Amino acid sequence: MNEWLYVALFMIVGAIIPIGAILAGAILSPKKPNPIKQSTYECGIEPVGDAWVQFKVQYYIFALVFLVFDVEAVFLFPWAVKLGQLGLYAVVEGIIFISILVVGLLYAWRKGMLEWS
Amino acid sequence: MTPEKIIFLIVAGATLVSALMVVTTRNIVHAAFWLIAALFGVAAIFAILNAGFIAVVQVVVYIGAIAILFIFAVMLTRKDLRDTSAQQNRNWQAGALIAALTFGGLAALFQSWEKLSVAAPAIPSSFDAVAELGSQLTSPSAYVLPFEVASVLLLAAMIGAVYIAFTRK
Amino acid sequence: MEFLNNHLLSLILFTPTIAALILLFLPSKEFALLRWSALSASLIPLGLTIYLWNSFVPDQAGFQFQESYLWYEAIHSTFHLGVDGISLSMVLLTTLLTPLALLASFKITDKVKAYFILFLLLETGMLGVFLALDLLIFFVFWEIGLVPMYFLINQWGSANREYASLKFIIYTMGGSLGLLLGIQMLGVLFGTYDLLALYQRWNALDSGSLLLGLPVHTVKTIAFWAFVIAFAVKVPIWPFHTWLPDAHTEAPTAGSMLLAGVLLKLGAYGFIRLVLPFYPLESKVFAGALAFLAVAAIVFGALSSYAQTDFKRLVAYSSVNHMGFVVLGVAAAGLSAGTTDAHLALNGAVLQMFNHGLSSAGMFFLVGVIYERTHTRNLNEYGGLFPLAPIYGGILIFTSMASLGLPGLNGFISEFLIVRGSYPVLTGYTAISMLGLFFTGAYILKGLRDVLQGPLNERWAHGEHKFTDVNLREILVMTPLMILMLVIGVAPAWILDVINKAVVALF
Amino acid sequence: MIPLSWYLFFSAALFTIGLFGVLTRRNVIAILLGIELMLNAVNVNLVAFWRYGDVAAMTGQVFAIIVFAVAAAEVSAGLALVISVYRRSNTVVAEDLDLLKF
Amino acid sequence: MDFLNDPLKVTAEWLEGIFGAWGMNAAFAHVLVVFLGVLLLLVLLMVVDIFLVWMERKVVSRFQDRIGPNRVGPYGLIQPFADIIKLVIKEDITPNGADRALYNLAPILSMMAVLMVWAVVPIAPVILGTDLNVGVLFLIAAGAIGTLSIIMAGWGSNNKFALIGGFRQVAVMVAFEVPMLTMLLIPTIFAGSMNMNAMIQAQDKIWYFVISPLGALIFLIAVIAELGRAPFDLAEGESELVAGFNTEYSGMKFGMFYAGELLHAMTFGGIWAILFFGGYRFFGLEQVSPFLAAAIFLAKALIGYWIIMWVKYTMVRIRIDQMLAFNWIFLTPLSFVLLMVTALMNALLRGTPSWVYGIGMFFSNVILAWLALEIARSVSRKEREKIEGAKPLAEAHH
Amino acid sequence: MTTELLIWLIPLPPALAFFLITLVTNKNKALSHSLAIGAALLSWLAAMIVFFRAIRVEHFGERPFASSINWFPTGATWFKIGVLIDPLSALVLFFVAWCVLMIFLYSVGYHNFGQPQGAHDRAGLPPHGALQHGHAVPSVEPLYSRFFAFISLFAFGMLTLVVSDNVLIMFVGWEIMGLCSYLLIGFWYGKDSAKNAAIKAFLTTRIGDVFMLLGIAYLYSAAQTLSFREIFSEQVLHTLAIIPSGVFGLSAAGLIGLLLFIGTIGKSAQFPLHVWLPDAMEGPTPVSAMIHAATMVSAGVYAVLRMFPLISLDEKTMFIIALIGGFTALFAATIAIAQNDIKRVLAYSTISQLGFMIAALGIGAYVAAAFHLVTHAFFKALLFLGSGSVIHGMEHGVLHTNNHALDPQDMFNMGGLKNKMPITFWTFLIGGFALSGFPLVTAGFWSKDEIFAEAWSRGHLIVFSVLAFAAFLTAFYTMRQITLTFLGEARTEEAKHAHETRWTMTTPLIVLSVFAVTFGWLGIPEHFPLLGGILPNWFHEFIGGTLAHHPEAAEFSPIPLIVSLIVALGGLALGYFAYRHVKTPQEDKLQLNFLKNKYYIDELYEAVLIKPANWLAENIVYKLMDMTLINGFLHLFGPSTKGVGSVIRNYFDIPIINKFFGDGSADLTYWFGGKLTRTQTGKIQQYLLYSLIAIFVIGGLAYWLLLA
Repeated sequence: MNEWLYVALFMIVGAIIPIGAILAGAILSPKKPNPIKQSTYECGIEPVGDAWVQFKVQYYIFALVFLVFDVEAVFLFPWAVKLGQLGLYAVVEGIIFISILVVGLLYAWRKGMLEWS
Repeated sequence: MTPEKIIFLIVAGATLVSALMVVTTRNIVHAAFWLIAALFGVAAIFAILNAGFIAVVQVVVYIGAIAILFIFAVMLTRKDLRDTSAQQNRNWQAGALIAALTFGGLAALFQSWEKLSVAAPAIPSSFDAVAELGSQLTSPSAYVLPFEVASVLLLAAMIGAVYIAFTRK
Repeated sequence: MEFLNNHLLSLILFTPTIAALILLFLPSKEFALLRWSALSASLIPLGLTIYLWNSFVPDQAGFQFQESYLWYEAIHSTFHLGVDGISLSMVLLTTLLTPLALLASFKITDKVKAYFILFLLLETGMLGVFLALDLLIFFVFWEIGLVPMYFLINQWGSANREYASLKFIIYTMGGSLGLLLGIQMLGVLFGTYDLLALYQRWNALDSGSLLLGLPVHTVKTIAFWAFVIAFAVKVPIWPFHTWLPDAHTEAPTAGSMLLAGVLLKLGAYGFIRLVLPFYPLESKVFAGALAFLAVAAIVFGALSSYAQTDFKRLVAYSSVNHMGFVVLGVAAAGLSAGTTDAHLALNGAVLQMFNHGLSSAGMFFLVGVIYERTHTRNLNEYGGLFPLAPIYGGILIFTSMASLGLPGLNGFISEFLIVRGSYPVLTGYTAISMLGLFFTGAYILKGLRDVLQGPLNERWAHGEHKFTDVNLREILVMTPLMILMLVIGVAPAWILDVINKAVVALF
Repeated sequence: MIPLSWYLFFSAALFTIGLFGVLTRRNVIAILLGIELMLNAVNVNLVAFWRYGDVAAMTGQVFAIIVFAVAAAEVSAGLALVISVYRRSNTVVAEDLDLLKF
Repeated sequence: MDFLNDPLKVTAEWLEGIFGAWGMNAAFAHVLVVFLGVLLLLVLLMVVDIFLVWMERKVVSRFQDRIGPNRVGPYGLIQPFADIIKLVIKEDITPNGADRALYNLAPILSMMAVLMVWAVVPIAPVILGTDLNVGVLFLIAAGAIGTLSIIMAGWGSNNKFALIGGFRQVAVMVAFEVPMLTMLLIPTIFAGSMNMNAMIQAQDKIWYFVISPLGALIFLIAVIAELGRAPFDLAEGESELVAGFNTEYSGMKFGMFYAGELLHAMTFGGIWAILFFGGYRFFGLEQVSPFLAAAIFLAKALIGYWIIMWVKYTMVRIRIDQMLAFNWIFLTPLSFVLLMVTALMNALLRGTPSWVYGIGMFFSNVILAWLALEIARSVSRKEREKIEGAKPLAEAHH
Repeated sequence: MTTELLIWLIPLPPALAFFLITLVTNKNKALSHSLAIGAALLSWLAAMIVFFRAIRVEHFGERPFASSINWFPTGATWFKIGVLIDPLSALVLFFVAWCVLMIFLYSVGYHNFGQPQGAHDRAGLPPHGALQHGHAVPSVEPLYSRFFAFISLFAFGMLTLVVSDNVLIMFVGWEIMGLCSYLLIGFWYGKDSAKNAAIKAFLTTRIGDVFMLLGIAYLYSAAQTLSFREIFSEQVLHTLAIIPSGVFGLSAAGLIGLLLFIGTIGKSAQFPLHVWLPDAMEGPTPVSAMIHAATMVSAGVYAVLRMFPLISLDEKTMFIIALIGGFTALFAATIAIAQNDIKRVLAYSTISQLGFMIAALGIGAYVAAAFHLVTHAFFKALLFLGSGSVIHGMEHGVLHTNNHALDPQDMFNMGGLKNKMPITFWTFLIGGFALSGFPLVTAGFWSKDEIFAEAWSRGHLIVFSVLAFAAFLTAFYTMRQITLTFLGEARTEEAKHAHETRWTMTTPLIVLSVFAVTFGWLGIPEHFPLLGGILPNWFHEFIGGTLAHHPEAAEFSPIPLIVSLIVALGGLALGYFAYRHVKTPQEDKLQLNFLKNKYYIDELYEAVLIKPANWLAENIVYKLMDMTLINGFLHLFGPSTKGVGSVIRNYFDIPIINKFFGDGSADLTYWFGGKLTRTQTGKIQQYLLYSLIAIFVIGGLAYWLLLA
């Protein structure tokens, strides 16, 4: 039996519970929509402009840096698991691996790209 | 038809449908979310293939990071995100033809290959794929070079992308 | 511990490199951070060396803590490291002087990061030469040491630095061309670069046979001179010495400290590690010539030093003078190999290398201290500074006396051993070298006289040029040096025993 | 037991869909989405062959991971280019971006 | 083998026997039993979640020197149930122009992301969902789904405050996920496995907190940021962004976000305990009974949760630029350095007696922490000087 | 405590005092001098214990106190160092300990301890005095602590030299004293004269030292040991005596002895290396006493005494020694009679007296030389300290009149000090008489007499007569000095206002004057008329025991006694009568230019040695050889390489490589590329489509043609 089936069950049940709760709410709660109620909430004033505002490029950069380190971690997890049985060379390889990426982080930092401004 | 096959077919079907939605839906944001669904399906395929690590990594990397990157990029490049004008270019028929040809060609190739129906070998009970991966990735006689090169690749991508995307006023 | 013991030498060798790499990533404006990081990083090899010294077993013949790694398999070169008593003392000298030189460089404000990185790389280069047991590795590190020093002189030197740095690098590289050829010849002939193997096989060659179409004897003579010239340039011995005053004078203070303190020892070390064991016969035949050059270095070095009006140049020439004694010891050892005379002469030579490392580094530092305050090196412009800087004066006198070879301080022991070792075999040369010893006193006293004594030059007494005494940092630089000078002068057994056993085992 | 061919056909289909997307979508980001699909198809193949071949030889999985890294690099650099292009020329339509023509 | 020693298995076999007697396919019966078990576990968790609402309110009021809910039921214990009833019968409003599919999917995914984590959490040696050998990474995967739900909510609401709030939240989450990931590697190195149960088993001699205090600390900080709780709760900074990504939600959908957040915090309290405090271990007590072990685990999780609350109600909110700067230029580099140091020390100290190993590790951590603080302090002093040095100029303009 | 351990400890207190003063107590004057004097006292105590233990041992010469330890390895063996107290070193230890202690005590007063700081005093210059309550009073030396540090180190060097059991450590002490003499002579380094004198002293003695080092090296390699006891074994001495050295026909022992003796020439200021000593009077007076009377110059003689068994092996060496000693004795005495500076007179007299000892050694009069060494140390220290006291008294006068132009050391500025400074006068008188060899009561008489007796009985008549003449001159210039200084009327206002110095200065004078008288009584010859035999000739017994072959005392002969009486009394009388009424230097008939200018030897050295050496170093070695020849040769490389390079560039690189290959291929590519630009539409999807179509076409063809 594939162990992932359990995981799938957890996910299914994990989805069923909120769905059930929301459905319960949908059944039990009143429904009296009107345009004012359904307008978007903007601190109580009239909605101004479009909801889609232009975003800072920093969002992209953070996500990008995160992506890179995420992939890095993917490589490092097998390394870490096996580290106890491997020699020093493996540690050094890992350190080189990390250091190379830290260079990227430093680059981004030194270029001021990690600042929120 | 074993339960396994049924599950596979369901997952594969859902994945392919999601994939089709990715390439056909007009709303680019929806396309991104459909992509997530498709990638999740692929993760499930990996799980069915007993490649648990790859499956989790698929979720972590694709859904946790790449998809978010896509969504951010979409947000950054649209003035109106509900833009639902035609998303296909003029050559789409030619593209479809080529795609169909590709699939046909591949299918034809599969047909002529006799090992297609081999059974998957049993996985030894003591086999730990992650640990094995760890030792292979660091062993000088195996894949240490790809391992290190991957970090250089990521470094290059990061520096390049950061440099390109970021222009100070 | 296991790991530490097995890789001690590599750790000592590469810690500075790693530190240099780490330094690369530190912010270049954070001067204090850079300085302290570099200093503390350089203390690690020192600590390891002290540990190495304690773990070293002098009574055990041969090289200890050997490490051998696959390196350049195609040409059978291995990354082979090891120490014996001779190299051990040199390693100690290097790892001791580097932190002091770094501490001495705290006043540097120009391109600080690059400066400290170069220094740490320089340390690896120097240590590599002393630790290498493979000719190719030896040569690689030999050349590696040049590059940081070139930049140190070229970037942080004083007025005439372009000329000095160019002269330095071209001269030493030119000198080592022959060495490279010689090493290649050995490597090609024997299919290995390993020193231990070569010691045996090179000397076991039948002298009657032909080699490369020439009699073995001829080949060996040519190779001998190729080696000798490379090392002679580095030591330097007369007449290959003129790069030295220029380089030393133009280098930044800490650069001169290491240049005189360690880099010169590379040449002398080459003589002891390579020339004597590889060419016992030639060393005997040409001992006279070598001794002549050595004595020329001693006498002319002392005279030239005496002729200087530039304080730093005076100290620089003193290196020629002092290192001449090392070569004299080597020549005597070559001539009398196997006898007590040879052992004494070599003991003296190695100890003299160590001592000169201490005293010349100290002298250069002190010159640097005075230069930093007065911005002149001209002896005639000083005068009577003693009352303004009594501590500085005391330290200067102490260090000068160590350099002069005052009994009770370190230099005397080594000079005495060399004189004693060479007297029976090279009587005439030794007697002439006494002339140099006399002029050593003359130029040292000249320096002291012009700096400290006489009526006070009022220019330094007031105002913006006011000469201030040494500060705590500068005292800290000198303290280990002075303690070692005194300790070796009073109780030299701890270091001489280590050297002696290696020397006896080797020669 | 699921035969190997199922996976191959699945992956071929996924690849083809991705290829179609790449060839026909106007939006550059959508093209990149197609490329992701293609890369995933490749990964499915790699892992399937690992599972159906010698399990102890991790080549398939190793290269699947490398593909992840490549995908990450591709996406980050690609999207950065898209953003940069968008900032300059205010469009993300692939056909409009023909500055490199003769 | 009886119920008290292995309750899950005994119950499962009993139920499977019953279903089999009904003529059900054995495999299907197993799945059904598991399904029921999972359902039971998760429902219990929801109950705990309700209790957490009460606890949160009680604790926060104590921090703020008030009593908190005390009218409905003893100590106000029934209060959360009243809240739930309120939420359930509240009108569910979908704003104009919302992307309905995503808008509705978001709260479900948010809850699911939390609940699915429990698939790999060992509550007691034998009470656990599944023994995944990639357990630790699974946490991150679940977190990815949580992140996704926030984007969906922010985008689906068609509200710029929700969108900005969601994006900021995501930016913070992905930023702090880097040190978190890195710190997950440290127990992995120690235990040699990503399996959570194996990690707990490996902490038989010493808790990982002792040999990697810095790691535990960084992990905690990252978790707090990941949860979006104070001091990292700017995404829902009421004053500037209304309520963040869930501005437009109401009724039970909002309830899902709210409950999800609390349960998430408790879950991560538990995971912190597993990774660094021996999970259900407590000086051999866990061997007495699985129920006792579960109780120990729950207690540790609640203590972890309490610490998170403590931080939340003690610290002031940090601006987003400060927060991200803190992460990218301090926490992330530090975590990488710590990882390298830990890996290196682990290799160097391997084979030494465990007390040497422990002391070596501990001190390497402490020294590193000290160095990091010193560097940070000197850098910030420079920054401050730069700012203060510029001040007189600004004053001159007055 | 065992005696051996005690001996090891003798030199240590002053060394410790040196380090403590320099490193710790430098700022505190009282603490510094207490440390120094305390250390000297400790050493003195230890020395006395050792000395009195030594004299109680029967046949001490055969069973000396000795102990040694390993010092450093020399190949397979170890070089040992150790201590050795035999009769000779015990005796030297005795007087060194006494003199050192007295001089230390004296220094406290000499440097005006307890007086205020002078307002215009500068470190490195003698103090000028201070104003206190409106009166000019002497001011304390600015570098007071430093002085005590230096003399402590000096004492350490001397004591080390004395207790050492081998040549090398003796040399160590020797050189440390050299350094200290450099530092102390240059103590007032702010004065150019002091600075130059210091360097002159160091370098002149260093000439001797390098020869000595060579001698040590030779000795070590020839005897394989440097330990005195091993060298003086029959076997080693025999070997050394028969090996030829190959130089001047000397045996190894002879050459070694000669080389070592050159060291002595430097240290004991014998001709021709005597020039440094008179100049060394630039140092403070306690220094003069210490260096130039009691200890350092004695070290030279001590070294010859020490190495006597070795040196005496070769006749030629002995001849040279006797020659130099005798010549120096006379030569220096002649200069002394023309000097006006009170200390310079004493300096030349020191040189002369040392010449006496060296000459005595040269003729083999071992015991006599040792005897004179001890007595001379006492009375010459006394005289120097006394002269210091006089100068100090004169400085009082100078402060009173405020006439700083006046030289307080010039004897013609003095006169009549007898009444002003009675203690100084009487002690000086005792010292002066001892120096002159005033019969019977003074120690100087007995020691000098013994030298005459030995010279006479060994038949060295030339030496005898030279020394006798020198002794006559000695008595003459001594009385001249006493007369000019103390007797008669005060010649200047300052002399009138001079007054006696403080107890710290006078006490040492008294103590030393006691020794200057009584010490001679220990060595009265057995057969001396009347007095012989009252006291046993203990000295001869004791010191003679040092040598393996106990030397016989010279037979008594009246001739040397009579000569001795005549020269001493005659010289004294002549001196008194000739200078009784002299008022100004012009009246002094003996102020001959060549005597006053010391036979122009300094000028000769300057012209013959120093100037050429400077010229050689600067112009030949540095400028011509290094800068012009060697560097010039090196500088040739640059232009020549550049020339070759430019030829290659102009005739090969540019026309062939660049023009033909480089530019040609570029042109070709350019033309071809231009034709292909049309295919670039800039649309990536088109590219992809085309390339896929191409793949299908090519793949289909390949499949069709190759596989099917």
